[in-house]
Amino acid sequence: MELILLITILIAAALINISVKNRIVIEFLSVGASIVAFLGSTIIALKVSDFGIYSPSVFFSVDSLGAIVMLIIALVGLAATVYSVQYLRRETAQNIIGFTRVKQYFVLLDLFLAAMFLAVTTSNPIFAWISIEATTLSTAFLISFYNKPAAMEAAWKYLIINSIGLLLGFLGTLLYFTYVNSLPGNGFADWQLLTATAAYLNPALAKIAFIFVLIGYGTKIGLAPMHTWLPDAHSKAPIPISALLSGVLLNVAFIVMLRFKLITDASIGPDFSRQLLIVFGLLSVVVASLINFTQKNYKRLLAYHSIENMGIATLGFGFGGLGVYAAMLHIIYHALIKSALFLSSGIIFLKYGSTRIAKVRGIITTLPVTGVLFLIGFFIITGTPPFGMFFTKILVFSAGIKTYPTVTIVALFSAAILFISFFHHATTMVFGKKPPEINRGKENAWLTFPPLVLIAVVFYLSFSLPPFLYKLITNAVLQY
Amino acid sequence: MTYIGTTFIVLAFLLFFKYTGSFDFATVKFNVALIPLPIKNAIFIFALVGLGTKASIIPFHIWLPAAHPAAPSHVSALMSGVMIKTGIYMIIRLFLDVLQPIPAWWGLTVLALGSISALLGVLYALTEHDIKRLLAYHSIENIGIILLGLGSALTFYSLGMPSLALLGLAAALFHTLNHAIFKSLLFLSAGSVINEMHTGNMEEYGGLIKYMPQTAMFFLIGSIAISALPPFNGFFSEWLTFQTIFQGIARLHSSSQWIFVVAAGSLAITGGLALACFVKAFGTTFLARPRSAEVAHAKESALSMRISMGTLALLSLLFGIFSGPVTILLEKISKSFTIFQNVTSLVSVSSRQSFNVGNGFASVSAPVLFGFLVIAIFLTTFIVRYLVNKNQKVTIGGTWDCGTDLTPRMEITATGFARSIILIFKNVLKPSIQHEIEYRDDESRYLPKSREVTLSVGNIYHSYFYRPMQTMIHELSLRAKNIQSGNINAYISYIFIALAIALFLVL
Amino acid sequence: MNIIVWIIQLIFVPAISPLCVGIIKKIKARLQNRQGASIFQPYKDLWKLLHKDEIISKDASWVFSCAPIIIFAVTLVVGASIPLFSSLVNNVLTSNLLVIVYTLSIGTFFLALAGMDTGSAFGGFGSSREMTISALAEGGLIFSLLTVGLVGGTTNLFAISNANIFASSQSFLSILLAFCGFFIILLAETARFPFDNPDTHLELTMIHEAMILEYSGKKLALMEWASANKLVIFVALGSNLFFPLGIAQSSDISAVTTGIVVFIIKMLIFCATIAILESSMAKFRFFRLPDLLITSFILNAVAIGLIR
Amino acid sequence: MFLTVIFLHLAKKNFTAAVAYGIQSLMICLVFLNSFFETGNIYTYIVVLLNLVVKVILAPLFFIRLIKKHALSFSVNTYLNTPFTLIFIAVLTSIAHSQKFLPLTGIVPTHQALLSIALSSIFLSLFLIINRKGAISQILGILSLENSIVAFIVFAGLEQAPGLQIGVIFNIFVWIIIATIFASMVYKHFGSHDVTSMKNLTD
Repeated sequence: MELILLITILIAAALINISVKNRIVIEFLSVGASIVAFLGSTIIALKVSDFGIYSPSVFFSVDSLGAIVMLIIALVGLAATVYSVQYLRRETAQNIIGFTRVKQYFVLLDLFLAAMFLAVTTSNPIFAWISIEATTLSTAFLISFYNKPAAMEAAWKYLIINSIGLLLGFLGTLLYFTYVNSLPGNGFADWQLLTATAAYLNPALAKIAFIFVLIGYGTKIGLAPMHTWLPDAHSKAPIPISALLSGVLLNVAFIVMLRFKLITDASIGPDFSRQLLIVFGLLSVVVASLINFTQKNYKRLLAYHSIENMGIATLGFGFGGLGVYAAMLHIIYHALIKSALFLSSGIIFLKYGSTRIAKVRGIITTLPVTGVLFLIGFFIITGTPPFGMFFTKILVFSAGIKTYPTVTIVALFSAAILFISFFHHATTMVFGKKPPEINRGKENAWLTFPPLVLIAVVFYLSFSLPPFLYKLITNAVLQY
Repeated sequence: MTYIGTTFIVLAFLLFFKYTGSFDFATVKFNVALIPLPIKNAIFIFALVGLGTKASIIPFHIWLPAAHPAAPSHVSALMSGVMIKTGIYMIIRLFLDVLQPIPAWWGLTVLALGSISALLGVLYALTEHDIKRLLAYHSIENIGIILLGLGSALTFYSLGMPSLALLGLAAALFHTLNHAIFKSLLFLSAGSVINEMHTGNMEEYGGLIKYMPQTAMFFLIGSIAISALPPFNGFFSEWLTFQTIFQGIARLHSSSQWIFVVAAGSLAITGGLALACFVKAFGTTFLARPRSAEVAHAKESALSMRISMGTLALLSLLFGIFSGPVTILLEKISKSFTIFQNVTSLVSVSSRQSFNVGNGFASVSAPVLFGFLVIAIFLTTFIVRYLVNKNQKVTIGGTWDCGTDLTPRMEITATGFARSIILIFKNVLKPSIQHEIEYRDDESRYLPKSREVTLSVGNIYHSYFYRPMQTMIHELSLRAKNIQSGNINAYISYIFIALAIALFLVL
Repeated sequence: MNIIVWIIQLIFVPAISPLCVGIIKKIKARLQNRQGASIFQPYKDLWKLLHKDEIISKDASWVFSCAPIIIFAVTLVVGASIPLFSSLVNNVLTSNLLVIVYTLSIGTFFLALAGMDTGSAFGGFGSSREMTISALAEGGLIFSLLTVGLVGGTTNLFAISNANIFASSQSFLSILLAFCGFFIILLAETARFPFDNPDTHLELTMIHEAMILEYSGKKLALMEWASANKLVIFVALGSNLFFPLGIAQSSDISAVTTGIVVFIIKMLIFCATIAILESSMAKFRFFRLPDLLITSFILNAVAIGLIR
Repeated sequence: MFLTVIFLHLAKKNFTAAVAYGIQSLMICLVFLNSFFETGNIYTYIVVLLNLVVKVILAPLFFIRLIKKHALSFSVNTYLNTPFTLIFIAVLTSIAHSQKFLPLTGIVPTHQALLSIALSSIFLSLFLIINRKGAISQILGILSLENSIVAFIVFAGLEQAPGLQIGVIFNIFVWIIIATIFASMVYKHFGSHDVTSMKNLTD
C-alpha cells in the first residue's frame, strides 16, 4: 500500500504545485513528498527483505533489486530536493531564474521522481518502458532549464537520442512477448510470467530482442557508444538534477535492462548476454577514462566518470559470479557518492560561477567544508583502499581475471589512467592558489548538509552493511 | 605516480587470485605450485615494478624526490625511514616466502636493479643542492644497497646455498634498520636547519656550525654513518652486504659471477661517492663563511628536537658497536621464514666481540676498532698538546687568500663541489651547462661584467620514459574526444552502427 | 716476544714514514742532478714544525682543529692493523680489508672537511678534487685487495700475507694485473704523480696541498706526518699482500729482523719507482685522471674474473 | 506506408513531409482498424480513434503551425544527395528482406512480407534521422520510426493490452508537444533548424 501512497503523493504534490502561488508552500510540498517517499520506500525495502517480494497489486511488484534501487532513488531524491530549495533560492537571489521557473522545476522534479519509482516498481515491462520514457520527457525541460543555447542543445540531443534508443528498446521489449501473446489471456504479462515462459522463446529471437533492449536501454544507461548525450545533459542540467540523472536515473535504466537479461538468460543461458555486457562495459570504461584524461570541465568530468562506473558495473554483471555482488555494491556506492560529488560541485559552482576546472582553484581556502567533502568523495569514488569502492572494483576485476584476463587488465589500466587524471584535477581544484577575486565565504548548512549525509552513509556502508540491506543484496545476487 | 605502482601490485595479486583462488598469503603459498612458470614470471615483473615504485627503485623513483621537499621534515623522515621500506618488506615476503621456489634470474634481476639504483641514486644526490632532495636521493641509494643484499639472498637460495641466502637476508635487514636510523637523524637535523633558514637550498647556508653546533654534530654523525665509515652502524651493514657479494664472487661462475662483480664494483663506487656527497652536504651547510644574511639569525634548534636527534645518533653508534649481536638477532628473525627453518648460520660472534663471517673469511670486532680509534686519538692529542711544546702561542688570523679580501662568493658552492664528478659521469647524468655572460661594453670581450653559470641535470626518466607515456595517453585521449564531435547525426549513427554490428554478429 | 713485535708493529709506521719521504726526495734530487737534502730531513722538518707557533683562521671551527689529530690517529690505527714485517700477529679484530679501506676514508673525509672549513678559495676545490679522486679510487682499491683476498681465500690481511698466494701458477697473472691496478691507486691515494704534485703550491695543480694550506705549526706537522704514514701504509700493503716474501712467520729475533730488513728493501724499491716515475713523467690533466682510475678498476675486475 | 517513408526521404518541403507523416499514420490506423475487425475488441477501437486524433490530425497540425510560424517551407539539406540516398535505401531494404532477419520476420510466417517491409521501414526511418539535418525532419523521422515499430508489432501480432497502448499513445502525444516546443526553441536560439549548428558541446 505504501507504494501506491508514495507515488500518488509525489504526483499529487506535482499537480498541486502547478496551481500553488506561494514559493514556500511549493518547497514545503515537494520536500514533504520526498520525505514521505523516503519513509515509504524504507518500509517497502524492509518488507521485501523479510518476505522476498512485495506486490500490493497485480500492477506492482518490488523484488530485492527493485527495493535497493528504490532506496537509492528515495535517499538521493530527498537529498536533491532539500538541496534544490536552497540552491534555487541562491539562483533567484542572483536573479538567474524567476518564480515560474522555480515552480516548473519542482513540478517536474516530483514527476521525475514519481516516474522513476514507477519504472522500478511496476510489474509490466511495457509500463516500465512508458515510465522511463516519462523520465526522459520530464527531465528534458529540466535540462533546458536555464534556457541558454548550450542547455537547449544538450536537451535536444538528450531528447532525440534517448527517444531513438528507447524506441529500439520498445521494439526489443515487445519481441519478448512473442510467446506470451500466443497464450490465451489479455496479454498483460509481468516480469515473472515472461521469465517463467522464457524457455519457450525462439532463441534467435531472444538474442535479437536482447540486442535491441541493450542498445535501447544502454542509451539511457550511458554505455559507450550510445553515451554521447550523457555528458552534455549532465553538465548542463541544474546541479540537483545532474545528481539525480547521474546517480539514480542510470541505475533505474540499468535494472530494467538487468530484468531483460534475466529473461534472456532463462531462455538461452547467460553466456550470450554476458559477452555483450562485457563488450559494452569495456568500451564505456576505456572511452570514458580516455576522454577524462584531458577534461576541462568538472561537471563533464563527473559525468564521464559515471559512464566509467556504469561500465565497471556492467563488466561485473558480465563476468558473473562474484562480479554480480560487487557490481550491486558498486552501483549503490556510485549512486550515493556521485550525487554527493555533484551536489558539492554545485556549491563550488555557486562560488566560482564557472564549471571550468582551470577557473576553480584553492577550494580548501575559499570553501573549507565543501573542499573536504569534495576530496573525500573523490577518494571514495576513485577506489582508494579503505573505502568500499576499492573492494568492489577489486572484486569485479578478480571475478574477471579468471575468464577474461585481457579485458580485466585493459579495464584495470584505464581505471588507473582515470585515477591519475581525476587526482590531478581534484587536487588542483581543491588545493592550488585561489584566484584573487574569490574570497573566503561562509557555507550554507542547507547546501553542505545533503552531500555530507550521503557521504556519511557511504562511509557507514563501506564498513558495515545493515542486515536488511545485506539480505536484499544477497537475494538480488541469487536472483540475477 | 604511485597509483601506477598500485595498479601493478593489484595486477600481480589478481594473478595470484586467478591461479590460487585467494588473496590470502598463506593460501597462496600453500598452493603456489598451481601457478605455471610463465605466469609466475609475469607476477614477478608486475610485483617488481609495483613494489619498486613503492620502494622508489630507479627508474620508478621519480615521485620520491618530488615528494620530499613538499613534506615537512619529520614526515619525510618517516617517508624515507619507514614508508618506502614497506615495499622492501613486500618484496621479501613475496619472493623469499610466498612464491618460493623461484628461478635464479629473479634474484640476479633484483641484484642488477639494486646496483643501478645504488649508483644512480648517489650520483643524482651529488647533483642536488636542495638538501631534502639530496637526502631523498640517498634513500634511493640505500634502497639499492638493501636490494643488493636481498638480490644475492634470492640468487643464493635458488642456487641452493641457503646459508649464504640467510647471510644476505640478514645484511639486507640490518641495512634496512640502520638506514631507518641514520636517515631519520639526517632528515631531522636537516629539518631543524631548514626551520632556521627557511630554505632548503644549500647554496644559501654556510658557517652554520658556529650558530647551531649540536645540530651540526648530529648531522656529522649521520653523514659518517650513511657514508659507511666505521665505527658507526652504516659501515657494518654495508660490510655484511659486501661479504655476501664477495661470497657470491667466490662461489659462482660465468655470467652470474660477473653480475656479482658488477654489484660489488657499484657498491664500492657508491660508498666513495656517498662520502663525497656528504662532504659536500656537511661542508657547504655548516662550514666556512655564511653565504646569506639569513645564517646570522640561525639559532640552535629546540631541546626536544636535539634530544630526539641525540637519541638517534647514539643509536647509530650503538648499533655500530654491537653490530655482531644485532646481526645474530636478525638472523634469528629471518629464520622464521619457512625456507630458512634449519639452515646453518655463517655469522658468529666470538669472544672480544670479534664478528666472523664464513669461518675466517672475514672478521671484524667493532668494539675493538672503536676503542682502538679512541685510544689513538687520545694518545695523539695528549702527546701533541701536553708533551711537545706546551707553551705554544696560537693567534687567530684571517684566511690567507693571495692578499685579496675574501668574500663568501669566493668559497666553493655545492654545485661547484660536485661539478667535476658530474662532468666525469656526464654520459649518465646528461648535464646541461649554460653560461650567461654580460659584458661591460660590446667592443671588448675581455671584461665580463657578470657571468652566470647554470649547471642542471637532465631528468632522463621524465624525458625518455614518463613524458612519452603521458603524451601518448594525451594523444589517445584527444583521439577519443573525436567521438564527442557534437554532431547529433553522428551520435545517432553510432547507435545505428552499434545495432547493425551487434545484429550481424549474432545472426 | 710477541709483545715486542706488537710494540714494533704499533710504532713502526710513524717511525719510518718520514724516512720514506726523505728517500723519495733524495732520489728525485739525484735524478735532477741536485745534491738534495739528507734522507733524514723530514724528521727535522716535523720537529721544527711541532715547535712553531700557529695561526688559525677566524672562520675555522672545531672541525679544523680536530681534523689533523683524527687523520693522524686513523693512520696509526691502520698502520697497526696491516702486515708490515711479520704476519704472526694474526690480528682478526681490525685487519679486514674493508675495514682498512673505510677507516682510511675516515681520514679522507675529515681532510676534505678541514679543507672546506676555512672557506678559502683553494681549500674548497682542493677537497672537491680530492673527493672526486678518492671516490673513484675506492672501487679500484677494494677490488685489487679483493683479488688477493679471493686467491688467498680470506679477507683478513695478515692471513692473506700468510697464505702462499703463488702456490697456483695460473693465479699469478691475475695477481700481476691486480698489482698494476693497485699501484695506480697507490699513486692516487698518496697524492703522487701523475695525480698530484706533492711539492707545488700552484693553485691550478695542487690537491692535497690545497687542503692543508691553512695549517701551520703542530697541525701542519701532524698533517704532513699523516700523509707520510699513508704512503708507508700503501707501500706496505702493496709489498706484503702482493709479494709476501720474507715476511716473518715466527716470532724469533732472526725472523723478525729479516722481516724488517726485507720490508725496508721493498720500501726502497717502491720509493725508487715512485721517484723515477715522478721525475720522468708529467702530471695529468685533472679530467684525464678518471680514465686512469677506471683503467685500474677494469684491470682489477679482469683480475677477479681470471681467478679460478 | 513503406512508400511514405521513402517519400519522407525524398521530400524537400517540410510541409509535404508533415503531410506524408499524416498519411503514414493513417495507414497505421487502418492496420489497427483491420486488427479491430479481426478481434472485435472494443478497446482496440478506442486505440484506433486515439491514434487517429493524435497522429493523423494533431501531429501534422502542430508541425504545419510550426512551419508556418518560422516560415521554413524548405527542409534543410541532407548529407547524401538524392541518388546516394536511394542507393542506401535500396541496400537497407534488401538487408531487411535478407535471410538473416528470418527469425525476426518469421514470427508470423503468413505476414513475413509485411514484417520485412515494416523492418525495412524501421531501418529507413533510422537512416532518415541520421541523414537529415533539419530538426523537424528528425522529429518526423523518430515518429515514423515509432510508426513502423507499431506496424511491425501489429503485423507480428504483438499488440498489448489497450490500457498500455493508450499509455504509449499518451506518451507519444506528450513527446510530440515537447519536441515541437523544443524545435521552436532551437529555432529561437540558433536561428535555424539545422541541428548541425549545435556543436558547442564537444570534449
